Amino acid sequence: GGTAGAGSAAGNSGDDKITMGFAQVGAESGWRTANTKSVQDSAKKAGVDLKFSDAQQKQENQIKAIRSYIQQKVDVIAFSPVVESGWDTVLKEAKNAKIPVILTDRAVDSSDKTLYKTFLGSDFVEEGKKAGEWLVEQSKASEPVNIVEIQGTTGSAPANDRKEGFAEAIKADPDLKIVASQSGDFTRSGGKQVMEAFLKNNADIDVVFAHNDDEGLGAIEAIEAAGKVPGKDIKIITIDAVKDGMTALSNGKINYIVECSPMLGDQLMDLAKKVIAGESVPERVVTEETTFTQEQAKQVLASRPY
Amino acid sequence: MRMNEIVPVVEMTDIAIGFPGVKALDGVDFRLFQGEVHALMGENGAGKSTLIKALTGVYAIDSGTITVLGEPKRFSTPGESQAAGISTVYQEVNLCPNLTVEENVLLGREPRRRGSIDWKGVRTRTREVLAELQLDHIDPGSLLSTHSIAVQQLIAIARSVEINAKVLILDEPTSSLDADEVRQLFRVIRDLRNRRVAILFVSHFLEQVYEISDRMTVLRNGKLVGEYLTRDLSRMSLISKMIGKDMEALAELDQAPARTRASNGAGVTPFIEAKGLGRKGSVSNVDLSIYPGEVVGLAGLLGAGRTEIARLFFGADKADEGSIKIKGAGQRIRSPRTAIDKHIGFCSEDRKEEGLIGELTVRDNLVLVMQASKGWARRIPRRVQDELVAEYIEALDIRPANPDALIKNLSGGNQQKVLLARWLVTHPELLILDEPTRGIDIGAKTQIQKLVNKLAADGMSILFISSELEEVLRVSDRVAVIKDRALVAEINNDDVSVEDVMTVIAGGAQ
Amino acid sequence: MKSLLKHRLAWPVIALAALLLLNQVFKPDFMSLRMQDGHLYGSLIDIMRNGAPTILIALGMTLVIATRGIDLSVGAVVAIAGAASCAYIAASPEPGSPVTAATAVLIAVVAALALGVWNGFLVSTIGVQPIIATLVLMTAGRGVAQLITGGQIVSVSNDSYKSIGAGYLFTLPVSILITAAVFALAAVLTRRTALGTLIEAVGINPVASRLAGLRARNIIWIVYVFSAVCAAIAGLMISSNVTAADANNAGLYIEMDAILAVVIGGTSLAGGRYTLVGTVVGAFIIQTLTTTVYTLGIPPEVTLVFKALVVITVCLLQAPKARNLLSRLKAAPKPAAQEAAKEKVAI
Amino acid sequence: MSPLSTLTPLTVKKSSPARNRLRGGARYAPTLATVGLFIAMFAVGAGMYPSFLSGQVFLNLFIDNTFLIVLAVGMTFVILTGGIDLSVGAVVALSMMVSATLLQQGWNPGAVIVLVLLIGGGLGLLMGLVIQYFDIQPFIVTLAGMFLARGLCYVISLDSIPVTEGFFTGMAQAQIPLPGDLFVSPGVLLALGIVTVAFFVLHHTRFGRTVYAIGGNEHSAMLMGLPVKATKILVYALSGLCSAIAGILFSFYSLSGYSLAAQGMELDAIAAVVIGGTLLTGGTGYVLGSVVGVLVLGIVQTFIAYDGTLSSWWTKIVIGGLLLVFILLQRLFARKAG
Ligand SMILES: Nc1ncnc2c1ncn2[C@@H]1O[C@H](COP(=O)(O)OP(=O)(O)OP(=O)(O)O)[C@@H](O)[C@H]1O
Ligand SMILES: Nc1ncnc2c1ncn2[C@@H]1O[C@H](COP(=O)(O)OP(=O)(O)OP(=O)(O)O)[C@@H](O)[C@H]1O
Ligand SMILES: [Mg+2]
Ligand SMILES: [Mg+2]
Repeated sequence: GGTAGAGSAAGNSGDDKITMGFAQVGAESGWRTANTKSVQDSAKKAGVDLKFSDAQQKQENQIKAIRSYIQQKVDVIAFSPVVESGWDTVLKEAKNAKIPVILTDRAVDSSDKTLYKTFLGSDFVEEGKKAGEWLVEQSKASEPVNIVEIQGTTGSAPANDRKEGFAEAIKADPDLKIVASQSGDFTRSGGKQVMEAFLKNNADIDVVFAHNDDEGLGAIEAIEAAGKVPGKDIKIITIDAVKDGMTALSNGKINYIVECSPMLGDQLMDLAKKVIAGESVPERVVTEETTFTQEQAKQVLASRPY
Repeated sequence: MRMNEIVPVVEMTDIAIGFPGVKALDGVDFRLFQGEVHALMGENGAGKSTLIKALTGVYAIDSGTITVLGEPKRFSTPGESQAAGISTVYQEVNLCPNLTVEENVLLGREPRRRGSIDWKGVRTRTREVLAELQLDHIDPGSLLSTHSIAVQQLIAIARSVEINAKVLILDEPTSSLDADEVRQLFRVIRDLRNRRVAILFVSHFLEQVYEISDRMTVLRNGKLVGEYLTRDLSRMSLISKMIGKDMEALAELDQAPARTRASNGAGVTPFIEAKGLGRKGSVSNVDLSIYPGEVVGLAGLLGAGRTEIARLFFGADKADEGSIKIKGAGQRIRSPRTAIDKHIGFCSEDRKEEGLIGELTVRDNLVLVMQASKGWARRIPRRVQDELVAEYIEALDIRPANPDALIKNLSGGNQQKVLLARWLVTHPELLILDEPTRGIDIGAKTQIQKLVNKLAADGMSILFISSELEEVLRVSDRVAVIKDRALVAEINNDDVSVEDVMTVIAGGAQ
Repeated sequence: MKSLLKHRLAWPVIALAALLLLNQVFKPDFMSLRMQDGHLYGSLIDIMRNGAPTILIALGMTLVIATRGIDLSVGAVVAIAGAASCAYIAASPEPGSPVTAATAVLIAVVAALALGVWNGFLVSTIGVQPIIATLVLMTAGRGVAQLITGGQIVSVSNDSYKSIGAGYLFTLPVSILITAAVFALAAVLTRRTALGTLIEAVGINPVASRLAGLRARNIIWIVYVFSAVCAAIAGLMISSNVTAADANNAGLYIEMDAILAVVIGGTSLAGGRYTLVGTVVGAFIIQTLTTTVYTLGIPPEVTLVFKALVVITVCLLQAPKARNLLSRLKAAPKPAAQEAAKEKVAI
Repeated sequence: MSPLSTLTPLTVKKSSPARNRLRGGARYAPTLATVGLFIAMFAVGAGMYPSFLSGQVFLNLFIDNTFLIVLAVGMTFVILTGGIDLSVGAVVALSMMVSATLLQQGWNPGAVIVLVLLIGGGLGLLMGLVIQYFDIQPFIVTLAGMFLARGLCYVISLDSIPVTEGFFTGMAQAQIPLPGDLFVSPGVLLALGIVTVAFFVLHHTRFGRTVYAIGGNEHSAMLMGLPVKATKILVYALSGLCSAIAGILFSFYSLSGYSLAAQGMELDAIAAVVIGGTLLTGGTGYVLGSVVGVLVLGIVQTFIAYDGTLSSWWTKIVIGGLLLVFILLQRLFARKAG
């Protein structure tokens, strides 16, 4: 609290406290909330005055928020675009107002790269690829592997990209075949329902690839209800590495998780300070992310922050 | 067949329409000529409204032919029939409550200038039409919903005569009008007749029919009884043709039920006693007592405020001045619910908006008030419902005698009977009847008057409102005269004549 | 047969049967049921179990709609119920005990009672249009749910709690039994008492109902409370089915499904006459539709188009006018000729 | 009966008209209350955040909501007849998708716009026909329309497609200067133009009055010989057309096509209309009220953006709370006036 007055006082005045406007997508998942929390905590730690707004998954709300940041003359604007395209107009307004912009989590596809200083975030295609590559590596024997895919929300960027990356990676092995693919909306109940149907429609399923941990966790419930053993009878690969997912991984119910870290806060604050100080920053900063097998999960589980 | 050489404007032959379970029309022939007023007669549910709706394209006919101006026609919407020169006032007021009077009068025919509605023109034209019916006191810019049902009926009539029609159809236009309005309407009708408009007229008031019509067609149970010249047909034989009974049975019908006066001597407390009752912007300063077993009539002209007084008594509108005592004890009537708990019943004049629960059955409608009093948790047992419904269907001769028919599918008069029965089953101590005989055929009307008589004799207090002054005088012990939203006189009804009451209304003093 | 077809539920039932048949054609063992670990297992059971929350909410929605109202807040209530109960279980010292689960359920139901009373208050006492009145809770309520969970998914492990949505009793899923019980309760409550008729009366003609002495306020209150409680039970099922409360997504858009179920079942949004059985059939149609998408393996990107087509077909089947048109097309030559002949005579 | 003739005109004449006028004024009460409350909210915002009180903040309410204004206009027509159109958000998305794809393939922007309008209007017309001729509830038909339009978006592309075409980007970045260092976008003028036309149509044409009549009592309107069928069909076509225009405005605004865009926008449009004083049961309401309804929703968003301390859930709670305060005050004022 108490930022209202400070916000306007900050701006371009001599005050050395940085004001950052952060336009978040929304609170559609636990991952996103962890992301928000990370940004808020880091801002406090770094002494940055954060103006936060939640767009509730609407691009127009994000644009409105950015406009209001321009109006309020913040020092730097950061945001996670709801969608990749359509930001040129408002970013130009920011540029004209000489406010630097940092993208987080998702890129924008503007051809004019001067509209933002840098993009900090994961590479969704890469995540899909990592998942696929692990699978290719695991299934050496030349017998057919039936994969079912539980996609994220239809049309959303992570779903599109993870699907693409995964498909690309498993092309390497002709034995790997996606036999069914449905959207589970990134939720546990979605994952469970889809998996229930898959189990009834497909006699043998060897692998589940879920676009996030929650869908995977839902699938586990469905598999158990069908009397099979998740992680053994059916292998499960997911993306995200949230705590529940990691727990399941260390319990052997999931086989492999590709990390997609929401903890961008510290990196974001560093970048913001550099940008404002006029230092040069790389155009693309990929978040430090890794992958986890069951053994690795057991080791790090206790220290997972989210 | 003296008019044989002239082609009828409208000719319907062998018309049949069936609804699930009812044959509403069965082989009916009907002719309407230029320059005549043709009365369509029949009991409640005989099929009059259905015949009209068949003609104007509201209902599709199952068989038969319709010819308009010599050409075979089948209208599929009322719009088409209107375009062909048939202007209709349907039985229930069918206007839009959310629009103003002038809009309702001219909707769909507004004068335009360069594509845009000429609102000034609308106002002028409405004023003209209203003036023609001597309705100058109605503000064309007021919302329709602020007017009483009677005024709305007049506005509907104004709308229909505004059209330069060849055929004018009026389905019970006079059911809630008082004598003066009826006179104005008849003046206009005669005028139109002289201009060779063909007019179809439906009414249950025989005097009116005899006053205005040239010919009549009588229907009974959806079948044609015959077509007659008005002057050749005596009232008695008309009635017998309508109800299909012989003359002797009728003799009794025609007799006005005799009132046995209730005693309200000095020692008796009135059931209800209002002092200075009023409501801002509505009636004011009403002092009125009604004793057990007494029928008090409210007389007054259209818009005098009778309905408003009734609504105050019932708590439908909250009174903001004055007091009410019930059986001598001071009471507040805050809502209809409290009124009903104090054994007051109110049968509204506006049956479509304030009475019917259209999509429910006759049974549900009939026991509604009783059920509401018991609360939702204690359902009236089916057996009791059946008995009650059967009893009142029989007593009021509700047709069709099917408790499971949807009430919206009943004819207007039969709907009215169900609504009346709704209150009778609860045996209230005070029953307020606002135009209870509206749209009811003569047979049933006498029945209802008798019923009122009997209820009062059994000790019920009744507040009786009717536009028909004769009827008020016939049933009441005492007549309260309302004028300009205030009670101006109370007359004990011994040998008062209609003229006497009129004089009081005119003079405003006793 | 003819009169059977005239029944107002005939066509929804036929549509449901057709959908099931479609599945059967594509997957011959679709209808088969087998015993597994002492409970019934099969696609039909899945449809019923997964459809249970929608059915519940649709039941409450039916009564609300019958009074000419609408309840957009059910999704938020689902989220709040799940969040509150899971948060309680997660925070309690004995997260696995049946007593904890029972208390959690109680908390959710009490919360729902309060929320229903709130909606009823806005609609009946203040006189706010139902869609806006419930929009307030729809928006704020999800926020409250997220506030409870801190925006995170709260996982619980409590077997008693899990059994609400995923457990079995007498070989049948508990959620189906609960739904059946609520249905029976609603049916008895509305048809054995006069509540049903009074609800319809208020929905058809509120003015006339008031003049007939109906306490419309109480009735409106009852239906909104009932709707909220149904939503809360659905919320418990949804969260217990995956043993976690997801305040962000639980019950998202479920109000649309519920309204759709009500309407497909044959109840008019304009209020008045309603049919609970129709609603249940409608909800089954919606759930079966989702299952059909999985069975046929329809790719996610065309799922919506497919659903649109099915929904419109179901509605056309139900619309008397469309059926008349069909039968007229079949029997076209006769009446046309007749009419022509008649017209000639008339001239 | 002679006394009568001299008497009747005297009776009610004096009292009735004056009271009726008062009654008539109550019609505007909800809308007027909305306007008043909007002004009050703006004043409160100015008191809380210094930079709030600027003309540009007010104008931004229009700039950021052009599409919603146009949607609300179409929705007002539909709701006035007592219907509802759930498809608008999806049709906006479809329009954006279609224009983005075609522009990417090098179509002429004029042709694209015409085609989009045809698609939107056509879809609306189709829904209107189904609603009218098969007598199916608008809710279902337009919900199916929503599925269909959104589904077609997915079929066209799952990815978002940028718009780089000159005319569209020009429209997106054009600013029409106003005195006092203020500006609006061309879209605002277009939206306000549409509002004006809609106002004219509703209040000065037979079609418009028929819309009100249908909402007042459809059966009566039919018996009065009004073209009920045609009007109802047209109203949905109009709403579809407005959605298409809104889609183009949204394209100007966001320069992209995205299959998930405008999700839930139908609810925003309905809420704006209802907040603006239109009854969902039809027959009463004003298109200008709907515009104010949009501004109210917009200003709530602005509050959130200005505050900057609300976490995601508090955002929702505050939006709900503001909405609540608003409708309660609106009821209060409307009741007083009525
Ligand atoms: N839509 C309908 N559905 C079913 N039955 C109907 C319908 N409309 C009318 N009926 C039935 O048709 C018969 C004729 O009704 P109609 O309204 O024509 O009578 P009416 O002569 O006008 O009577 P009233 O004097 O009471 O107005 C009645 O038995 C009525 O119940
Ligand atoms: N709220 C109102 N505002 C303005 N005028 C009203 C209002 N309520 C009633 N009126 C008018 O007041 C007059 C009295 O109405 P009321 O219904 O009591 O008359 P009435 O004596 O029953 O006569 P009738 O029913 O024959 O018209 C009518 O002209 C009506 O239009
Ligand atoms: Mg009739
Ligand atoms: Mg009256």
